[in-house]
Amino acid sequence: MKYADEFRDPVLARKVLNRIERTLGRIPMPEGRPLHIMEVCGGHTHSIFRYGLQKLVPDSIEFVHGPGCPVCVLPMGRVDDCVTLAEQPQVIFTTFGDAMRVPGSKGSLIEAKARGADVRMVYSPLDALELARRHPEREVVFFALGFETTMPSTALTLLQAAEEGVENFSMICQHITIIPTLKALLSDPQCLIDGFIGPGHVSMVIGNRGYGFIPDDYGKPFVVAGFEPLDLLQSLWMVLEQMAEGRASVENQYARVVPEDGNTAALRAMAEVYEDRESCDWRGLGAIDRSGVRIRAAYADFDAERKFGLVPADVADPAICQCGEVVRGQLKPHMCRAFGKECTPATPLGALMVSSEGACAAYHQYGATDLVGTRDG
Amino acid sequence: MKYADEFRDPVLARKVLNRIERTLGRIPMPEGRPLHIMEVCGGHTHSIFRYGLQKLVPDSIEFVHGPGCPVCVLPMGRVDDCVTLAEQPQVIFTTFGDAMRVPGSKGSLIEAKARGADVRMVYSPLDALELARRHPEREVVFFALGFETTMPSTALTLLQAAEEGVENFSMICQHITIIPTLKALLSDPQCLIDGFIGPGHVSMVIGNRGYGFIPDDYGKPFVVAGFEPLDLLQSLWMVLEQMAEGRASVENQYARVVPEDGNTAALRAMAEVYEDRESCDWRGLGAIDRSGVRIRAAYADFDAERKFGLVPADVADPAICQCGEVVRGQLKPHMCRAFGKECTPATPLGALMVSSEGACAAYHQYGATDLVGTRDG
Amino acid sequence: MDDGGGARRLRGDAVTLAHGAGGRAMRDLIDEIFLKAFGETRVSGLEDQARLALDAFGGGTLAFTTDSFVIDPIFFPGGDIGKLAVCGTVNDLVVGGAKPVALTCSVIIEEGLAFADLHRIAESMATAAAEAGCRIVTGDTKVVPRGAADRIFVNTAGIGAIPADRSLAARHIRPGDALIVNTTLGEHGAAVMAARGDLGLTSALQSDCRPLGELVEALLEAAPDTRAIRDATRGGVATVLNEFAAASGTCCRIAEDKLPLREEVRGISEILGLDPLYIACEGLFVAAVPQAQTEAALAALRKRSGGEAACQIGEVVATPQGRAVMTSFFGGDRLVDMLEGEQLPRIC
Amino acid sequence: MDDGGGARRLRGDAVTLAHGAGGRAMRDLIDEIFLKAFGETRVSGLEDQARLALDAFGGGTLAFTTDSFVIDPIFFPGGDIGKLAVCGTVNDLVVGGAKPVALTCSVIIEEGLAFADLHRIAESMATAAAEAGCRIVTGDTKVVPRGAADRIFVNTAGIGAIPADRSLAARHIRPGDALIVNTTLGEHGAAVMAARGDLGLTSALQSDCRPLGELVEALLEAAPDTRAIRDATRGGVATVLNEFAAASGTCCRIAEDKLPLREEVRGISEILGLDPLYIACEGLFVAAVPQAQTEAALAALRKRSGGEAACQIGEVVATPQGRAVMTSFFGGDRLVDMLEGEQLPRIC
Amino acid sequence: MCLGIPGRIIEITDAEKYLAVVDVSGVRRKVNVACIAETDALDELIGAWVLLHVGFAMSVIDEAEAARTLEVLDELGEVQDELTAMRESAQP
Amino acid sequence: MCLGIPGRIIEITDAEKYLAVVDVSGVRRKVNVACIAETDALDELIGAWVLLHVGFAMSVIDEAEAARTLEVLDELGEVQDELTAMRESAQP
Ligand code: SF4
Ligand code: SF4
Ligand SMILES: [Mg+2]
Ligand SMILES: [Mg+2]
Ligand SMILES: [Mg+2]
Ligand SMILES: [Mg+2]
Ligand SMILES: [Mg+2]
Ligand SMILES: [Mg+2]
Ligand SMILES: [Mg+2]
Ligand SMILES: [Mg+2]
Ligand SMILES: [Mg+2]
Ligand SMILES: [Mg+2]
Repeated sequence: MKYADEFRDPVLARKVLNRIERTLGRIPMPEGRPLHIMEVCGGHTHSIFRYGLQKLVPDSIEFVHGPGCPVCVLPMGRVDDCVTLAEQPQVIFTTFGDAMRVPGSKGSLIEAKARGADVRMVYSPLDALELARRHPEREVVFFALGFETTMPSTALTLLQAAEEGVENFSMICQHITIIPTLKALLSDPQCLIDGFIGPGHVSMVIGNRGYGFIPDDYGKPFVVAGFEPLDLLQSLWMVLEQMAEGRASVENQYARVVPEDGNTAALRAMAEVYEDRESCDWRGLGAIDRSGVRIRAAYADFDAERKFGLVPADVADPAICQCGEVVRGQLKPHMCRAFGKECTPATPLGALMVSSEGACAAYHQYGATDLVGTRDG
Repeated sequence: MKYADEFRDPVLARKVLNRIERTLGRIPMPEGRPLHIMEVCGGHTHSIFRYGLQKLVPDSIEFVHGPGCPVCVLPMGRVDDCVTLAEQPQVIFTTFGDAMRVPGSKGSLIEAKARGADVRMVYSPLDALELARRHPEREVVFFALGFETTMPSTALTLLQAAEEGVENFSMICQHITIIPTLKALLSDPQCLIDGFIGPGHVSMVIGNRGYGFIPDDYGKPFVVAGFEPLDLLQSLWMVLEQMAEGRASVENQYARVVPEDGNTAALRAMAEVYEDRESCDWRGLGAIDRSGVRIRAAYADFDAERKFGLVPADVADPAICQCGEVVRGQLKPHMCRAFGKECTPATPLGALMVSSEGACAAYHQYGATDLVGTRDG
Repeated sequence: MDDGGGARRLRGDAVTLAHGAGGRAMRDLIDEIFLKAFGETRVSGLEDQARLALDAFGGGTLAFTTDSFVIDPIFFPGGDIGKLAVCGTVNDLVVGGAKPVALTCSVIIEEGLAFADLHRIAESMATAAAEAGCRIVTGDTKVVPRGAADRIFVNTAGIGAIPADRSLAARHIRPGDALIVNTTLGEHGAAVMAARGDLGLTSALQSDCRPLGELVEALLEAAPDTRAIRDATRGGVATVLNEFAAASGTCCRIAEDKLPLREEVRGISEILGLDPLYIACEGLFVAAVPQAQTEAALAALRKRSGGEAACQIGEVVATPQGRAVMTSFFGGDRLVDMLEGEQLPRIC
Repeated sequence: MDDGGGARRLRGDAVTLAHGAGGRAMRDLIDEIFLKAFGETRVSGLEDQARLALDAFGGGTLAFTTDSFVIDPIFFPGGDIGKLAVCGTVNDLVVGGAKPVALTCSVIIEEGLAFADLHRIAESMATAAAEAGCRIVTGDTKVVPRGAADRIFVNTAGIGAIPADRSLAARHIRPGDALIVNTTLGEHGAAVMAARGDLGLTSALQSDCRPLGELVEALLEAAPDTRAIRDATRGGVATVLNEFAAASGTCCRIAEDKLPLREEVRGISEILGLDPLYIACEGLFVAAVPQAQTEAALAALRKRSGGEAACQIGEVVATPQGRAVMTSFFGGDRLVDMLEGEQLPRIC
Repeated sequence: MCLGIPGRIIEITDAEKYLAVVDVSGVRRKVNVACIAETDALDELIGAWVLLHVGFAMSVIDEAEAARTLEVLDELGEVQDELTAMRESAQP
Repeated sequence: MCLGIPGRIIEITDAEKYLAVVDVSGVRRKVNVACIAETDALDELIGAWVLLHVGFAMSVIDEAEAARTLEVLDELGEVQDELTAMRESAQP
């Protein structure tokens, strides 16, 4: 597979790892802890676990898993909204597979489906629109979940529906934006992150200009990265090099995909359809100002919240959950008091235990190195 | 079972049979053929086969199976009408089990159901109305099939629907009346029927007055009969006694159920809802004037033909069929050229091969005495 | 990672597609419901196949049978789909003279089925298997989406051992044999029709669903020359009689006034215009027994539960060959043909 | 009456409820479709149970298994539900070292299924059974109303004979054993996902659905001390590795760069974000073979159809006990846990 | 032509809609009694034997008429018995 | 955060609706190319490698940039090789 296999060369990886070790030698280490490098994006978390990168890098580097997984930060109340709509008899509720297992206070969408709701997984919002065309007698609702990477696809799908006049199609907009969240994270005085591996695919849409405040205001390196293991290792090395050189800037390791200014057509479609929300709820993190978007009034007909008069549910996370601390990088998943006990992939309390990008699920499924060691050794 | 077991006493039957034999001795026999006694009603045909009465009575009496089975005389075009409506996606098509297997030119309702039509068997028109109440989002159509016995139940159901304003309920009216058909039969110069066993349950509704023309104009005895074997034997004896005494009149063997004037409340409901059709098609017999009813214009909303703009199909019977001759009593079922070959219960050409009252089905299933004999002996 | 023993395991109230996906949820479902009900079949349960020593068959012949069960409603007076699935397959073994050795249990579940229902069904299977003296040794679980099945379908396959000296077969039937049944006709089908509710009928009827092994053994002890036994299920007693006649080239002649019939079965038959000869049974067999051993056979059956109403319903005669014929209590004869399809309720 | 031999029999194009009602229509369906396809099983078919002489088992152990098959679509590149149903049960027998002797075939049909489809499925079962060297000896047919099943479900149960000198079992696996597979991973699941059409994917992928008997026999001849074999079906290779590790108290350690994978399977996995280790196979087994016999085993497999891509994917080590672990081609280790439920396509 | 069977009314469930419960050999079903409701006092129907057709009670069975019919049948039989007796005594 | 994979555009199926077919390792899927359609001459996209996300082509992969990244990686490795060589030669 072109543009993938080249970036998975284990021999080259070994060499890059050696370079990382050498660069590390030039960095003044923090007292009593490893360097904390946050991969913002859940896709990176996934790659780190899939390829066992945490085990490969020197012990003095610790990957801190960031909030960049739309499923992991999906609030319970929002899942309840989805279930509420899905349970209306005329509704065909469509969603990416990711959202199916996330628990709400009335259970997950997969449980609603088992109870009789017509919930269908789609690969693309286009497929949801196609379902609406094929079932004019039903109401097709699409759960538009995701960061900026996904927004253009839903915006274009909505515009297509509007152009064709597909009246039985609408979306619940759960699109969120990463930069306000990074700001919130960094403004927390307890934040102990030394550098960032930046989200490759969000940046492909929004470009790299928006990240400037991170080096400028907080002095932290920020390297936008691809998702193959060599991409990640190279990005890590680039972060470390900045630290070794005592500088901080936004760099782009993933230039083959990420243009500096993002994707103009995509941004245009997003701007046409969406506008900022004053505030948006994040599971574990609470409300963050202007961290999400909603559908503009001009497209109210395609906004399921308006169309069905949905009153958004507001549900507190279970008290035992420590998802917020994990998402902020303040706690390793297996140190959550619920991990592996009340909270398992079969009985997830937090979304982090559900998503294949969720750090808790990854710890549970792939087994953090130390866990496999301590449990069995 | 009260009012049934008393009329199934085999010892008494044996005695009545002896009386029949004695009475027969007093009757001048027709040349070269047995006496032809037509049981008008398919229910009687059913009892005759079920209890093997043909074999019990003397050989000089032959039961001729009349047209009094609403299923057997159901024209192919009418089945097609039902299938057409049943195939509309919004329609729940309800029917008595009897009509399910009758072949139309597009197959039977049971085949339409297998192809995906929502066809449901009900025990009572009340159950169809209840389905309509429970499925306000669907159109429930009931196939109102039957002679006068069944008309009050469908009329009262329709009146109930009108009173409640159940707007998604309607009926295809396929109600037919027996007297015009008896007239048509008797006016046929080839008619060789010597006496009639009259329909007990139709008479329970319409009373016995309407049969007067049979003794008066044609000189044939007519005895309204119950459905238990002793009822039939007694009625047969009563017909023979009239013949032996050289008289002809309408008599009522089934007085425990049949009032001379029928059922006033039932007749009132029928008159309220139905009016005569100018002409009605009978399978095998063709069109007979004023031999059926339709729903009055006042209840047009509940008339599925009007509601769905149904254009009644007009389909000729397959050329090979001899159903008409069988229904007229001119041919024994097993003498039809299609019997047991092209036409079997698995591949019925005529409705007579389908209904459990159909003479052809009865010959096929129960085995006419002579058939069992000749085939295997 | 925690394998999840203990309290968790079955999350929620109902089966989801995850429980059929081959992963841990499926294992949990099997462990928590089926293995708990069926007992210690863990060793075989975890291999792909159960293994049985041939000794269990005592040198006789091996009998092998299967049936799938699709009943609506899944719980009905006198039983449920689980009991039915065990009894049905056990009965297909025992009517061949086999002693049931082992059963499989394969379920197809519509997502949304309550665990409680599944549990009840599994328990019911275990109880019926124990009563029948055999074990459920292996199984399979599939879960399909809503609307792709009707709550639950259960398949069972069974193997049994036919002692070397037994050879029950319909082709052994000969004229002169008595035709006997162990119980009244049509109780299962009538009870289920009433339980379904769509015909608006209520009654105190119970399905006759039961394992027939003990009755068959009692019969064979009392009437060792019994020719053939068959359980009447779909198609009722009429279908068995036709099968007997066809396989042996004889005629099965029964007498209407000998047919044992409960009042309520008669009531349902009259209301719907059905013939009880064709109504399904699930705990009734028809046996062809040499006339000389008939009284002993009936006496033995009548002493046992499920055999109290045993009686002779007719006899085997030579002609018409391959046919079943009934003498009505009225003296007339009629053919008892196989039905084309199912009996439909009728108005005329 | 005419029993109806000859041209008529199956009226119309499609199955109706009558074909499941126990009467003549059902007999016709069985005769015209199943018995014609499965050959002369009439004698057993007409009794309630098939009968098999114990000689067929050669004094070994009897293996007994069952599976129900519920696939959508019922026809897919490389097979259909019938072939799958035979191969699935045959494979569950042969991976235990058994030679398949007899199968049952029990179908649940949604009314409206075209006779042509049913015919094709039955033919396909017959062909697969012949290829696997066994017979379909008895069966059952149920028909349910529209919407109560999804076209057709097929259950098969199978019995086989395990020669006395064989004892394949996961608990025999020990550290040092090689873990081998006969073919590439996930072809069945990927082909079916594409064939289903709802994801809009097209590919030239074929299901690997095949009977594995010959390959297993070749393996056992070349590597007589093989510890255990298991076919990977739902849950994929990962599930088998976990079962091996759990049953033997060892660790199954595989290497990512050794996993044989077709390009298209990789393509589908990448597009949908799935892990091929968990994708279903229907013609793949995992075997634990003593290291010394591995080369011989692979050589023997590679000579045979369905074994061309045979290779070692890992080895058994002592710890972590009860776990499956994969060394990524990158050198890092990760646990290969059992999945909770099915893998869902994902966007993140 | 028209399946009709005897059953006994055991309960009036909804007098306004003329609904009652009929028992047929221990099997019960809701039926409409509008055709046999001569007065509004439906309770008088409880215990009555009626002729049932497609969920409607179509006739109250007349016990006296039933008895009369059976009497006639008996007489037919008795006459027969006498004849037989006569015949037998006539034989030498 | 967002699964994106490389695929190659092999066909434009509906230029008006920006629909194309992408091939990923022999697996094909209809995708929307509105985000990468810089001109109306969509045919120019045929053969292009693109980054796919939920049925949309979101970026045309820049071959030169990919090569440059690999070069940097290679250089990182080479430097490493040199260092290793140096170290080895430094050993006695
Ligand atoms: S273990 Fe569960 S509750 Fe704890 S942080 Fe992870 S997802 Fe949240
Ligand atoms: S055998 Fe068939 S075609 Fe002939 S009269 Fe009877 S029903 Fe009609
Ligand atoms: Mg069976
Ligand atoms: Mg059976
Ligand atoms: Mg049986
Ligand atoms: Mg299985
Ligand atoms: Mg259902
Ligand atoms: Mg199995
Ligand atoms: Mg299997
Ligand atoms: Mg297996
Ligand atoms: Mg069966
Ligand atoms: Mg379906």
